[in-house]
Amino acid sequence: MADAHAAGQTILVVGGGISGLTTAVEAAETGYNVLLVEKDPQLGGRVAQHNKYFPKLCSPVCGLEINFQRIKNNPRIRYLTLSEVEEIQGSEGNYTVRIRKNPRFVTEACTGCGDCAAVCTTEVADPFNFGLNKVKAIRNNHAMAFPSWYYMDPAYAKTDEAKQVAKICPAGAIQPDMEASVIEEQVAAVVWATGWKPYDAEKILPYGFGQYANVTTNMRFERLASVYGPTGGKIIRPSDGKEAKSVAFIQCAGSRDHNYLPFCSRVCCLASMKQATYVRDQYPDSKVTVFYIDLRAMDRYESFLQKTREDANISWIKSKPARIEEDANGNPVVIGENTLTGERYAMPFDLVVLATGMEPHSAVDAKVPSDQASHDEYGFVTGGVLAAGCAAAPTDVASSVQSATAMAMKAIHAAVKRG
Amino acid sequence: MKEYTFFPGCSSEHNASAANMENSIQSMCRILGIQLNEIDDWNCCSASIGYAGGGQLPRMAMSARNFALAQKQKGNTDLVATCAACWLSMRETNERIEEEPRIKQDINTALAEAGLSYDGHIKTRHMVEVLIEDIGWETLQSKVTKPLTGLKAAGYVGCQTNRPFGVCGDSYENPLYLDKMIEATGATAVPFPMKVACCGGALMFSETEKACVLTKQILQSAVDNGAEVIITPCPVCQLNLEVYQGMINKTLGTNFNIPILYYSQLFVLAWGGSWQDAALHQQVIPAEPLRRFA
Amino acid sequence: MEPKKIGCYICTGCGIGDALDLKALKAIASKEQKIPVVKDHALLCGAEGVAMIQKDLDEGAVNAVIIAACSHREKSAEFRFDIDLMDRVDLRDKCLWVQDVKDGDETAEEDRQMMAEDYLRLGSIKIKKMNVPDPFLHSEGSKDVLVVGGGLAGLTAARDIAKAGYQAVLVEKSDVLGGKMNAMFKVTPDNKPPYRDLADNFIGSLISEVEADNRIKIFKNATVTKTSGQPGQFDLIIKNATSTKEVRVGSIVVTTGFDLYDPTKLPSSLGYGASPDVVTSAEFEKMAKEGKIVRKSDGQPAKRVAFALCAGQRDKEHLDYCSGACCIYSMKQALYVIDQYGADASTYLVYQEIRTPGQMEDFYRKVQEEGGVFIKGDVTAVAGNPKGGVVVKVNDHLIRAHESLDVDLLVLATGMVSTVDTLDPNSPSPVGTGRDELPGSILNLQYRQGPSLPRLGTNDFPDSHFICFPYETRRTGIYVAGPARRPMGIAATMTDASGAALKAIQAVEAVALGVGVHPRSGDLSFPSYRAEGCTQCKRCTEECPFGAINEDDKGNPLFNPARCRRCSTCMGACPQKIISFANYSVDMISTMIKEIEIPEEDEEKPRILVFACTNDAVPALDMMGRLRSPISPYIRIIPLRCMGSLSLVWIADAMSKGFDGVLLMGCRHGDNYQCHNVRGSALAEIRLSKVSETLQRLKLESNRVKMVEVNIMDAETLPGVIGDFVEQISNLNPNPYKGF
Amino acid sequence: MAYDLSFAKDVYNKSEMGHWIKMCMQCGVCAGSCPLRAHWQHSPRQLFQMVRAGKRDEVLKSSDMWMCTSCYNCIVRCPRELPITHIIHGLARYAETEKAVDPMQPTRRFAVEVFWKNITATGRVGEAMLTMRLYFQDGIGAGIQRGLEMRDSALGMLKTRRLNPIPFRGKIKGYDGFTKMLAKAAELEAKLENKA
Repeated sequence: MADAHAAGQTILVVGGGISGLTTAVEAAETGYNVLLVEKDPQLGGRVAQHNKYFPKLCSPVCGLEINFQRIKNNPRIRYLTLSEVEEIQGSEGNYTVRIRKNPRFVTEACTGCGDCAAVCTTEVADPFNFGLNKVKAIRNNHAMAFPSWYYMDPAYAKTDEAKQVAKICPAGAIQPDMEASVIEEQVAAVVWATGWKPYDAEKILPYGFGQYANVTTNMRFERLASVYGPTGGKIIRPSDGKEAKSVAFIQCAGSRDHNYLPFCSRVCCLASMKQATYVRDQYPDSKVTVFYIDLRAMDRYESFLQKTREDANISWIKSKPARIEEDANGNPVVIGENTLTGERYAMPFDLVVLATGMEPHSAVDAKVPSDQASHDEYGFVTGGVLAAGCAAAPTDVASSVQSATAMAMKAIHAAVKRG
Repeated sequence: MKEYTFFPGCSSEHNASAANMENSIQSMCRILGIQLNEIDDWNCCSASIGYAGGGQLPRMAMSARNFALAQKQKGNTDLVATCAACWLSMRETNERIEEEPRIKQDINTALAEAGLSYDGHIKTRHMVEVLIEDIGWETLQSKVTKPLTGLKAAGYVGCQTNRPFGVCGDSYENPLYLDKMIEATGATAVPFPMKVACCGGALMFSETEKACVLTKQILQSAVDNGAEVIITPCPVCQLNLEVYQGMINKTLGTNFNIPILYYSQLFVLAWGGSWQDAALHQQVIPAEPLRRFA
Repeated sequence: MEPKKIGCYICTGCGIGDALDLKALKAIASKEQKIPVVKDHALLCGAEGVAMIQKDLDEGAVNAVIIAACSHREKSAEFRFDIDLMDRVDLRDKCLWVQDVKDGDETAEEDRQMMAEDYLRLGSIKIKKMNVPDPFLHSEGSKDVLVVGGGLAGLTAARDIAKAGYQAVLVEKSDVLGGKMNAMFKVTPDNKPPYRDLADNFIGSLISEVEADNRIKIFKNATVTKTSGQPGQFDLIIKNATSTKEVRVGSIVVTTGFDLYDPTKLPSSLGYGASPDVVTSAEFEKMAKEGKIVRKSDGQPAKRVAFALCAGQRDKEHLDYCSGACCIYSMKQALYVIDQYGADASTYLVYQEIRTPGQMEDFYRKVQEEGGVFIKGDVTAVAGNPKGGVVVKVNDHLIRAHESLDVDLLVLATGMVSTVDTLDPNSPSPVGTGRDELPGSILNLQYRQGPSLPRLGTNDFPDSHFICFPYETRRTGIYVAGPARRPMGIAATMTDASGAALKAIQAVEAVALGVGVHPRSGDLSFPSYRAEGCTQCKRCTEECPFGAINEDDKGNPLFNPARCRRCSTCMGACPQKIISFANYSVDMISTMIKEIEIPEEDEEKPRILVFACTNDAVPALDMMGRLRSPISPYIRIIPLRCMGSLSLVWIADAMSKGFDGVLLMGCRHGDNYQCHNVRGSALAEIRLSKVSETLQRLKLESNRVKMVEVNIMDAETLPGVIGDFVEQISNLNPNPYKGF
Repeated sequence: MAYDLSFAKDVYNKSEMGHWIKMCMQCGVCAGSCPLRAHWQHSPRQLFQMVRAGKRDEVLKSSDMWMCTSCYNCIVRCPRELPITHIIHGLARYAETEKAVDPMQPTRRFAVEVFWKNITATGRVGEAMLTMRLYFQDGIGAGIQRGLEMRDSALGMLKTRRLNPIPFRGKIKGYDGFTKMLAKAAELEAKLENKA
């Protein structure tokens, strides 16, 4: 180690998505102690909900698995799930943070045997699948979830059944009376990696999401296309379960729009190209239409755009649709002007996917506490504590990893300063 | 007794096209204990089509004169308009006077020619805003003595009470306030996808054929959804939908005969007012479906 | 070291105890496998169970542990003991949970028991064959970091390395630091709210910060003419006009930046050369920095300026990628014109797609506010204007008209081209080329596989694990950052450089501890070989995905353990079986294969061996267990570090042992490969093509061996894949070698 | 023809809300939102791009701006918050002041010749007169023809006391001040320039 004392320092990483995991693993493997805090029951964040990554069309779980292995094998990394940072005092090199640990109602003694879920009779809308299906009130997000021990919904924990279920756990891991606790930690640096949430499509009134069953969003579509999603990977339309063979993607649904999110969310164009391949791969006789303002396939991603352009069954219309109506058959009808031909169109589809943008958690439900950060007008963190990935700007996965690795370096600088 | 400065607008004059709105609104206010103090010697707001002949300053000067008179006569009490177009142009004028110093200055230079001045600060409100915000849904419902149970009505909001300002923060694409008013009278608001579609507005005069196609779609949708009557807050919409039904039937081969009423007429009837009070005798297409409640 | 004292601990929790015959299992361990300490516990991962094991360790009764319980992916914290040898036997996830046994179905019960017993045997053999790796340590190792290229990325990397407490060696080929930034007039507010206003060029302060830092040794006018050795001991020859220096560093960051695409190669329709008033964005930037924006032709003020975005980019004939930063760069230059000429300025930006990602959408709006006119369309022709300036013909897609732009200047936004020399991964390794200086090579790596960094697939980018691990290259301890790696703007470049700097100091720390880096970070093992057995076939030196192995003049391999990623591809490549790891060897797997019980032919219980890649296939098999998807009881799974370690000997062993079939589960290969070791699964496939000879020699059908690509999310489809193969095998006659 | 900003700069300065045209990013939402979209030869965003390209005549002579029904759909949906309805009204008015528009353009004719004259004649709309002027603007024959088409409605309006049988109406009391005010406003209008 460059500086033994510096190495004794701890780096706090807030958020266990791809950015937070990366900062944690990279800093720890350089010899520093890391405390990783995640508000959800399991790590992986937003990418864990994705079916595939562009442009390689491979599973996010593959990269997550390596990172999880590295965390398991590295005693320098401590991680807390269901936890949130409540307060940050002090300054770079010397912070005191207060962390609230919300109850999981299941301890690490859980062996993942699943006996509890088997007897649990309460089912809830599955947040991991955006409520598109029901799951047990005591569960795992998915078979590859890490940490793999189960968790219980707080509402369920209060029920009598929960107490009965607790009795049958062979490992005695279920504790319905578990309570929240608060811990305090001394850390040299704070890296905010709280990522993003999909913009609420119901706010985009002209597109009728929530009003028309067959208008969905890109993140829901990821779950729809996933073998482990609500339909087992069948791309069907919600209204009648009909195979969705004619699918429209509407770009900038919320992004680049002063009525919603004025900034560009960067990944949506590429995400829709990727999702177009889901449809085309599943149904050879399918047709996909992408409505866009500008196709933003930055730098090397351009080749992915060119690849999808080779498919004659994917058409591209430069147009921000004005609105969506529903016809008698429950087909969403997309209405607008093709700005390259001047033609005013009204096109029916089986399913319309809104490419909704990124709303930074740091703007809504994961604000940096105690004024320890400056934000831009959109809520991205621009100063104060360090910010990685989508907490700082809308970025794709590779760029998030770059940013997260860079933030590991900045955090180490803070530790060295302290040391 | 609530008091408001009142700007009726040209169509609400005696013997004018929206006399039925004016008369029913007066009855409505009587029942609710609202006193409308009409601005003395008001002039036309210049309406939405006034831009072409007037441009910005002359157009806004006209509304400004009304504000100036109102301020002089009644101080800064809220100004109530019943016509969507009046409400819109008055509100827009006031906003620009308050936000753009240059406009404020020029407008006042012009007003000075009429011995008047206006520096903003009068809130322009549409009558439906008064009903919702000042009177409240509970009262609107509690007044009902003759519920219009079973009446199927399509709430046609149209454009100008809805965009660009909107009523009470209601949604542009699917406003609910008018349906809620219909339901408040005991009637049923039928689903109505065309509730915010445009009737053609002033272009009914110059582009009649094109406008009639729009109006036809609105009427058709109401009928298809089982409406017996169409309810609207806007005199332009009312006129286009009612007066041009005949022409539409002739030129577009339909046979519509659906009464077009104002929300105020519905309220007055449901609150026990007479056929006359509700100015239902002033419908070109007789309000037959309401007979059973009269 | 002291003799192995193995303890085998069997968990009977999670239904293991109910489903399996514990006595029989314990008998396998103690009697058959002669393991001295064999114990069981109803909840081994519980405090009590763990304490039981710890006690044996503390009392010295045991120094090597077999945990026979759940998958190795579970309970790693509970089962973390301070010992060198441990292995996990998965009785639950990959046995119990994938065996569908109805009550009273004795055959099924028996099959499941046989499976469990075999897995216990495999675990026992494995731990017996494992030795404690002693890490590769080097006394004269260096923790300094070489940074090649003194531009924005290099300066940032060097500064960050120094700030982290390390020494940096910065080599710049020109006589000044700052690189392309020196020519930059103003910079865009890429990460500075409100993302609207241009800022002054800050490179000067960064340069002085670096020059003032005594932890950074700077070589100007210098190049690296040789890089030999390995991480922790890279020996460099740094040459400049007058001197030659030998320097040792621990790791390397390449930040040589980009060249701009040669405008003379652009289509004539863009008009470069047609008139002096057609300039590149770099030439324009220089002019703006010097002060007056004027026509080159006659020095008249250039108030009307057109910008052609994508001048060669997104064009298969020229640069098939987007250069990332040019839209924003050209917008910035439009602002120069507007700032200089105010109301008289007319700026036109002719674009294909406007790419202002993230918050830079605000900058787009700002330029529009200032009057910049954006035209989606193509420049179709350019001609010099007798009155000075140029006439640009534009096909305007937005108003669908061919128009002409009469401007003082046309600025071509040419794209970035990486300056890093790369190696086509598909071309045969150029033997020995690494031994001499290659003109234009950044590092002149003295690697048997060549002086350059291998490219990613067909893409001309020098990284190897795009998306999840963007800094990884196929040369351990060497990282590329900034536009040398991928086109990017100023803010992204600085971020990228910081990240690469982190990877570089991480690498020297790993080397100092003798542990591997990604993807097997922390692995202490590394390959060693029995020199006398070598036939100089060179397969290991050619196949190593990371170029870790050099050759002596006779063609014997020279291992560089610190370059090694521990994938063991070399081990699989060696026909002589002379390459091995302390805890992983051909012999280990062979013995495991031979230890599996093969039922007599008449029992009609075929046996199918599955080699599964530990990175993706094994987790997928675990997930199959969590999903409780039943599979054939006839398969036996042996995890491999990587398919690249596959030795054909194992296929032969399996066949002569009497296995009826062998199924290999590797990662996707090809351009979008998912193999963590880049070439592992691809190489395994190539080797397999030769396996039919082996099978013919044994008089066996070639379809008894099959390789499938398995992705980590394939748990849903795996039972089918396995089922089909089992079916296919059962249609063949049993392997005649059973019972030999 | 060649791109030129002089027309655009005039529009930015002189036409109501014209400076907003700079900010259009050509997404096309406005066209899709317009109830009469089928009847616009050039959609609003096309007009804006034509302004920026300097196509003075094509824009000012165009009938498109006169197709606006003032429904305000484009305003509430524009992602760049352009006050499109007002911009379109402004362009129409600008075409009128530049005398570029075809005097027979129906909406221009109604708005300028009939409506504006009508309201400025007395201070308020005289509906009866308005309707008559409108009907008879193409001469007696056409007027009667048109009148007959609407005969039933007209009678209905009369019967229900929603149409004044006497087309002439008195002026507002402050009519003199009113006209002076308008004159001054018109005079200032000529000097008015857009902010920003």
